[in-house]
Amino acid sequence: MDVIVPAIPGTYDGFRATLRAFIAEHKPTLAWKQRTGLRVPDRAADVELLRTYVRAIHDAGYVLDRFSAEPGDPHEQRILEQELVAAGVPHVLGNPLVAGALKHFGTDEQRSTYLPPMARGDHIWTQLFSEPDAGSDLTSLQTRAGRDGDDFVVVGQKVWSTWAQWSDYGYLLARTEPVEGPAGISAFILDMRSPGVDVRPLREMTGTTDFNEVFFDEVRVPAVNMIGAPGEGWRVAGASLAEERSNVGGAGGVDPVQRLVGLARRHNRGGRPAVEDGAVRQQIGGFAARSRIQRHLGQRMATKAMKGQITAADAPLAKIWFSELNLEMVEAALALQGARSMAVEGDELTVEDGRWQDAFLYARAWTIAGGSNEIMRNLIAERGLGLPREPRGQS
Amino acid sequence: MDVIVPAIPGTYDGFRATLRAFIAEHKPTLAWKQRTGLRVPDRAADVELLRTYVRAIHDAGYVLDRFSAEPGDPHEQRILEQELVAAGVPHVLGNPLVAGALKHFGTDEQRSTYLPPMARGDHIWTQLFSEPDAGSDLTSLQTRAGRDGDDFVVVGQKVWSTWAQWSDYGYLLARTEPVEGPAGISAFILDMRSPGVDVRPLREMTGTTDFNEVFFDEVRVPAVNMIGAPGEGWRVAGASLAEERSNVGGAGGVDPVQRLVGLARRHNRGGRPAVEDGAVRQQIGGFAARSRIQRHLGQRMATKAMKGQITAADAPLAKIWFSELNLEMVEAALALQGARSMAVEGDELTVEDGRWQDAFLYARAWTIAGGSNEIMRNLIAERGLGLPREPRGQS
Amino acid sequence: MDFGFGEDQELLRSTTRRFLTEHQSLADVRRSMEEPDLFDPVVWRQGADLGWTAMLVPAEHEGGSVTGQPLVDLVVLAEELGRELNPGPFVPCNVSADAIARFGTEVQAKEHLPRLARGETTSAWCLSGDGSPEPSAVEVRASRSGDGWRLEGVARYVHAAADATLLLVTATGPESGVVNLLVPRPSAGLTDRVLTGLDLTRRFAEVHFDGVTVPGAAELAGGWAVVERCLSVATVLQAAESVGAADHLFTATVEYAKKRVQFGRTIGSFQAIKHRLANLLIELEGMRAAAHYAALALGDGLPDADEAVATAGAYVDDAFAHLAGEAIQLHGGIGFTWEHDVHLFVRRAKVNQVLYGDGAWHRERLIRLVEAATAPSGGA
Amino acid sequence: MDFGFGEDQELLRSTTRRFLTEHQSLADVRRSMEEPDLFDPVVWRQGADLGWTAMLVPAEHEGGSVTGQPLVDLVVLAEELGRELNPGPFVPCNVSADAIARFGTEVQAKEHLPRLARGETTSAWCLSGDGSPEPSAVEVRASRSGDGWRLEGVARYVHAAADATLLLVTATGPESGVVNLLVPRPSAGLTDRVLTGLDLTRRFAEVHFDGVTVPGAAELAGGWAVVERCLSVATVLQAAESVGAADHLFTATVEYAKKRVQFGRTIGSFQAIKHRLANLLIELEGMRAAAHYAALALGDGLPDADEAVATAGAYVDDAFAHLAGEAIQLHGGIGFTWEHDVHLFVRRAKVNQVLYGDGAWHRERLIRLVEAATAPSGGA
Repeated sequence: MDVIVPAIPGTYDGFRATLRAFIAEHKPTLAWKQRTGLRVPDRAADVELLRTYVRAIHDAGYVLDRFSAEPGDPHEQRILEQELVAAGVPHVLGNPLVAGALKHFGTDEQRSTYLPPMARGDHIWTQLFSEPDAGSDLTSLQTRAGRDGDDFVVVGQKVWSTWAQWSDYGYLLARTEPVEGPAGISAFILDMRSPGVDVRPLREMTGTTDFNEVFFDEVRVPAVNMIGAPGEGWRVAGASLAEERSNVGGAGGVDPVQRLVGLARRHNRGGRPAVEDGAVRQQIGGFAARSRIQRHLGQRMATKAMKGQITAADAPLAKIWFSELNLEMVEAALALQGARSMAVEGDELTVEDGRWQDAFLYARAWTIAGGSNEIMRNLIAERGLGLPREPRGQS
Repeated sequence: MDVIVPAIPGTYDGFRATLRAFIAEHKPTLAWKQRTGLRVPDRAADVELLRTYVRAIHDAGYVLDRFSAEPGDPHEQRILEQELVAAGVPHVLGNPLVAGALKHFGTDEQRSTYLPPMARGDHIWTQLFSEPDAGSDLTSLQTRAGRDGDDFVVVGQKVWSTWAQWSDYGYLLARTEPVEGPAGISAFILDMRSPGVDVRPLREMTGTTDFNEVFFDEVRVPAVNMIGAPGEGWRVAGASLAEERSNVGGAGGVDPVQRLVGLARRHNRGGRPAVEDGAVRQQIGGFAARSRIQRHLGQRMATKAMKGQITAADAPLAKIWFSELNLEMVEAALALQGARSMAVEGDELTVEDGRWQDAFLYARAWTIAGGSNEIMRNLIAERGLGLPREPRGQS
Repeated sequence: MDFGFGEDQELLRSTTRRFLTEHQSLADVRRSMEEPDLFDPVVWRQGADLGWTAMLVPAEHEGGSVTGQPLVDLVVLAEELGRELNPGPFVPCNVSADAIARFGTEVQAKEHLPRLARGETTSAWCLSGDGSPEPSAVEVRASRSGDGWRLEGVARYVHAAADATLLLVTATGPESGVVNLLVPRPSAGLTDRVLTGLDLTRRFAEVHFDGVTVPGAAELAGGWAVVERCLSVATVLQAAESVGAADHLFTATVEYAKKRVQFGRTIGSFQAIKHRLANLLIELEGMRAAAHYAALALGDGLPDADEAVATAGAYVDDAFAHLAGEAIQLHGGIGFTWEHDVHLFVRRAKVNQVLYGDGAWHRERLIRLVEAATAPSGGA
Repeated sequence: MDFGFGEDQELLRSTTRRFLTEHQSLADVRRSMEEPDLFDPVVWRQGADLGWTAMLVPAEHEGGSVTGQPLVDLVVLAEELGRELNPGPFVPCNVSADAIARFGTEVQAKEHLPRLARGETTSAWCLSGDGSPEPSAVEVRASRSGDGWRLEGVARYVHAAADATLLLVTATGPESGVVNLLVPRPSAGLTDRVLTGLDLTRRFAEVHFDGVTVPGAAELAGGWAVVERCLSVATVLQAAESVGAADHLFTATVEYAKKRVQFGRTIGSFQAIKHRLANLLIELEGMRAAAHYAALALGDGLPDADEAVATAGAYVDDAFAHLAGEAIQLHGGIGFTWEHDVHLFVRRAKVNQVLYGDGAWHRERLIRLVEAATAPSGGA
C-alpha cells in the first residue's frame, strides 16, 4: 500500500523559473471573473484573450500530456500543471475529455487532426453526454444517430454542456445500433457549426451562464468522425472518464477547510471569534475528516482504475461524497459570515469578493448536473449492490 | 387561538392530599423495574401486585374517565392522572385502547361487561392490530374472521402486542367482508384463553420481553363480540385512536431536555463540564426547540381532532417527530456520558441506573413498532400529499 | 384548547391573498427585482388599508386588530406576504409600531402611529454593525448634544432603510447600555447605501450617521428592553413570513413532482422522492407550529413566551433554508435556472437565517432558558 | 500509487477468515457471551500462531510481519476479527507490543515481546479513570517506593483487563506528567471488577490499585509520548475492527433487503430503502478509506500521520454506529429481537464510539492540526 508521489529534483528549478516568467508575461487580464466550479467566460473578447494565452504557452513548447500522443517528462508535467493552476487563469479551454478518447480509440488521422489544435486553444470542445431524461446514466441515452450513406444523422437533445456556446467541436454520444442499453451507443466528433445544431445558453441561479442546452435537428456527421467502432461509445466514454479521474488529486488552490478556519478566525459568534466556539470547531473538524477521506477515496479510485477494478458504484460514490460535502461547507461558510453573508460579489462588504455566495448558489450544479445525486444513488444501489431496478413507467 | 388549561382551584387540595396518602399506602413494591417506553412486567407475581393496587384505587372510588361511561369532575380527573403518574407505578394495566371503542361503538351490554373490570384491573387487555406485513397500515390487514353460525373463525397473525402474555382479552381487528381495503375490516372482543390462540413472547434487543406475536389457528369468537357493525372496524379503530391521542399532553415526568442539561452538567468534555461546550449547547438547544414543537404539534392535533379535521398524515407525522427526536436525544445522552455510557443497569458505575442505555436500545421500538417510520412516510406521501401509491408486488 | 385560526382570521387571509395576487404577486416582484425601486408605496398604502401595519397600533391612534390577538392576526398577514416573497417593510414597520405603542410617549405615539398605520410612514430598524443582536455589536454611538442627541457610526444589513421615512436607531448611550431613538429620514448627516445582496426580493442598506442630531424627545425609553421586545416581535413575524414562503414553495414542489416525468414515470412516484417530500412536510408543520405558538405566547404574555420565541428562532429559518435547498434538488435542472422562481426562495431563506439572531443564537438563548429552569441537582 | 492490499495481505485475510469461521465465528461468540468466560485462551494462542500479536514485534523477539507494513497487515486482521465481533484482546495486545518494542528497554522487550507474540501473555491498557485520553483524567498515582513504584488509584473501562496477565498502566508521576508501567497480573493490591456492559461481546473492567508495587525496571520511558503513540495505534486498529464489523453487517443488511418480502415485493426494491443502502455504502467506503490511510500514514511515518489518525477517529466509529442503527431499522421487527445478531453490532459500535477518544475528541484534535497548518492571515 502506498500513495507515494516522488519529489521533484532541484535540477528542475530552472525549468520552473523560466515557465513562471513566461506565464507572468503572457497571462491575460480578463474582464471575466473565474469563480469556483466549471465556469465559462461570458464575453467573446475574454475567450479570445484566453485563446491567445493558451496558444503562446503551446507555441513555447509547453504541452500537457493529456493532449499529446507521447507522454512528456513527468516532473516537467507536474511543474507545468502546478504553475498553470497557480496562475489563476484557465489553461485548458472547453472540456478536454475527448482527448483521452482520441488517444485510446481514435484513428491516427483523428489524433493528428484534433489533438494539436485542442492543445493550442484553436479548437474549443464541449461534451455532449447528459440528456434531460437520462442524467449521467449514459446507458439510457435517447439521442439517435442514424446511418445515411457516408453520414450519420443526429436527432436529439443534450443538457449541462459547458462551453458549448464557444465551442468549435463537440464530443457526442448517440444511439446508433438497434439494441437497448450500452451496446447501442457510439461516440462522435461533431462540428458545432454544422447545420441543425442549436446551442441555447442557460442563465443559472448564480446569475451566470455556464451551461447550455444543445439541440440536434437532423445534424449530419460524416461517418469518419466516429470515435472507435459502432456500439463502442460506452467503452470510449468510460476510458476517457477514467483517464480524467486519474488526473484527480489536489489540483492546487487553498484547502477549503483551511479557508473555513480563516473565516472562523475573522468572524465573531456571541462576541468571540467563531473559531473559539465548540460547535464551530466540531463542525470544521468534521469537514476536515470528510475532506481528507475524499482525497483517500480518490486515491483508492485511481488504484482501482490502474488495476481495472473500477465498479459502477465508484464514480457515483465519489460524486455524492464531494458534492454534498461541498454544499455543507459553503453553507457553513455563509453561516460563519453572519448577516454579512447577504452581501454578494461587487458589494464592498462582501467577504473574499463573494466567492462563498457564488459557491453556495453554484453548489447545486454539483448535486444536479451530470446525473443528479438521486440518479447516482440509484446507480449505486442497482449496479453496485445489485438491488432491483426501478421499473420504468409507461409514458 | 389558545392552548389554555384551566388552573385547578385550591378547593381541590384536600382531594389531592387524600388521594396521595391512599396511593402511598397501597403502592406495591415490585421486583420489576419499569423502564421508559411501553414496558411489561416479566413476572406473574408483579402482575398480581399491580392488579391488587389498581383494584384498591378503583374500589376507593377513583375511576379514570377513560373507563367510565360518564365523565367525572375534570379537576379531579387531572389530579388523579397527575398523582397516579407521579407514583411511578403503572395504574393502567394492559393496553386500554378498547375502552374508547366500547364507549363510542359498543353495546350497553359490552360496556357494562368489560369497562368496569378493565378499570379495576380484573381484565387486562391487549391490542391485536399490527401484522408482520401491514405494520400500522390497517387497511391492508390479512387476518381473517369468517362467519360460521353464531361465531366468527379467526385465522392469522398479529405482532407488536404489548401485555399479550398477561392478557385476559384482546381488541382484535380482522377482515370479515369480501371487499378490499378498510371497508372489509371489523373489530372484535377476543377472549385470549380461547382455543387456538397462541401467544409467543419476544425477547427484544433490550433483553426484556415487552412485545408478543399472537397466532390464531381457527379461533372461534362469538358474533356478539363484534364491536360496531360488520365492516365498521376501521371507524371503530380510528375513533379509539383519536380518543387516545386527545389524552396526549405532558404526561408528567421530568422533561428529557432538562435531563440532558443535568447530564451535561455532571459529565466533562475536554476537562470542562460538557454544558460549557458550544457543540453540546447547540445540540441541546436544538433538542429543546424540537421538543417544544412536539408539544405544539400535539396541541394542533388535539385541536384538529376536536374539529374533526384530522388527516391521514397527522398521526404518522407526530410518530416520526417523536420517535426520531427521542432516538437522537438518547444517543446524545449516551455520548455525554463518555466511556461511562458502556455501563448498563445493575452496574455500580451506571448513570441513573442505566435508564439511558435501556432507552437507547428501546428507542427502535418507537421507530419500528406499530408501522415503521418508512411506512409512516409512505402514508404521509400517499394519503397526505396525494402522491402515487407504491405498487404492490406479485408475491 | 383551540390551536388554530378563527373565522375572522381566515377571512383576513383570503382577503390578503386576493389582494396580493392582484397587486403584488411574486410575478410582479420578479419583474421589479432588477429595477432600482423594488418598494411600491402605492401598494403599500393599499396594504395598510387592509391592516398590514395597524394591528399593533392602539385604536386611539388609528390602529386596530381583527381579533383580540393582534400578533396572531399579523401571523396571517406575514404568511401571505411571505408566500409571494413580498419586498415591503412589513417586519420593521410592525416592530417599530409595537415599540412606539409600548415604550413611546403619548407625543411620540400621536406623531408616528397614525402615519405608520396608514402606511404613510415606513420605518426600518438600525440594530447593529454586523446585524447581530448583541450589545457589543451596536456601532452607532449616541452622545448628548444640548437637549438632544448626536449620532455617529454605522448600522448595517438594515431591511428597507432606503425606503424608510423613519428609522428606529439602536445606539450605545453615553452611560452603559443602549438608547433607542426615532430618527426621521432624511436628516442631515444621514446617508445610506443599498447593498448588492443575495436576496433579490428585498433591499438591505448600510446606514451611516455622521453627526446626525435629534431632539431629546426622539428617545424611546427602555434601553435594551426595547431591543429585546423588537427582537421578539421581529423573530415571530419573520418566522411567519418564512412559514408562508416555505408553504408556497413546498406546495409547488409537490405539484412539480406530480407532473414531471422521468424514466417514463412522474418523479413523485419514486419512493425516495416521496419520502423526502414527507420529510419536508414534517419540517413545514414543525415550522408552522413553532411560529404560531410563538405568536400566541408572545402576544398573550404567556409564561413561556421567551422560550417560545427562541424555539421559533432556533428552528424555523434553518428549516426553511433546508426545505428551499431540497426544493431545488427535487426540481432538478429546471430548479437551477435563473428563470425558475425556486432560487428566489433559496435566497430569501438564506438571508432570513441570519437576520434578528441566527439559529445558533436562538439555540443558545433557548438552552440558557432551559438551564435556568433545571434544578441544580440536575434534571433527574 | 497503490492504495490497496497486496497478495500476501489478501492471503492473510483469507487464512484468518477461514480460521475464525472454524474456531471463533460470531455464532461461537454468541454462545459464550452469557457465560463468565468470553475469552478463549486456546483460540487466542492459535490466533497468535497466525500472527495476531506478532506483527509489531521485531524478528529478534519472535515477531514478524507479512509485509514491510506491519500496521497495514494488522488492519487486515482487525477487519476480520471485527467481522465476527471477536472478544479477544487484539487491540490492547498490539498496543502493548508496539509500546514495548518502541519505548522499552532490551530487558523489557526480551521479557514480554516473545510471550505476547506467542499469545501466552495477553495485556490490557489502563488509561484513565473515565476512559478519556486526557492527562487530567488519569486516576492512578505512581509514587517512588525504594527503587520502584507504588501505585494507588483506579482505571476504568479497561478492555480485557480481567483476562490479562500484563497491564500497561498509565499513571500520574511524582513530578508533572505521566509514567507508564508494566504491571504483572496478578499482583498484590491489584483487583478488578468486570462491568455489566452494553457490549455483550467484549468485557471491560474497573481496575483498582491499592498499593501495588513494581520495580523501577517496570517503567516504559517516554511519558505522555507513550500514551500518544498507544492512542494512535489503538485508534487505527479499532477503526479497522469497526470497518470489518460494519462491512459484515452491511452485507447482511443488503442480503436481507433482497430476500425480505413486504407488500408483495422485496424491500430492497423500494427506492427509499435502496437510497438508504446506497448512503450506507458511501459511509462504509469512507470508513474504509479513512482506516486504511491512517494505518499507512502512521505505519510509514508520513508527515500527515497525526491528521490521518484523527480523521479515522473523527469519522469511523460514529459512521459505524450510524450504520448499525440503520441496519436495525432496515431489518424492522426481526432486527429488534434479542435472537437476531444486529443488536450485537449496535452495542459494539456504541462502545467503540467512546473508546480511545470519542468522535468529538478526535474532531477537536483534527481542527487543531488544521489550525496549525493555516497561515494566521487566514486561509485565503
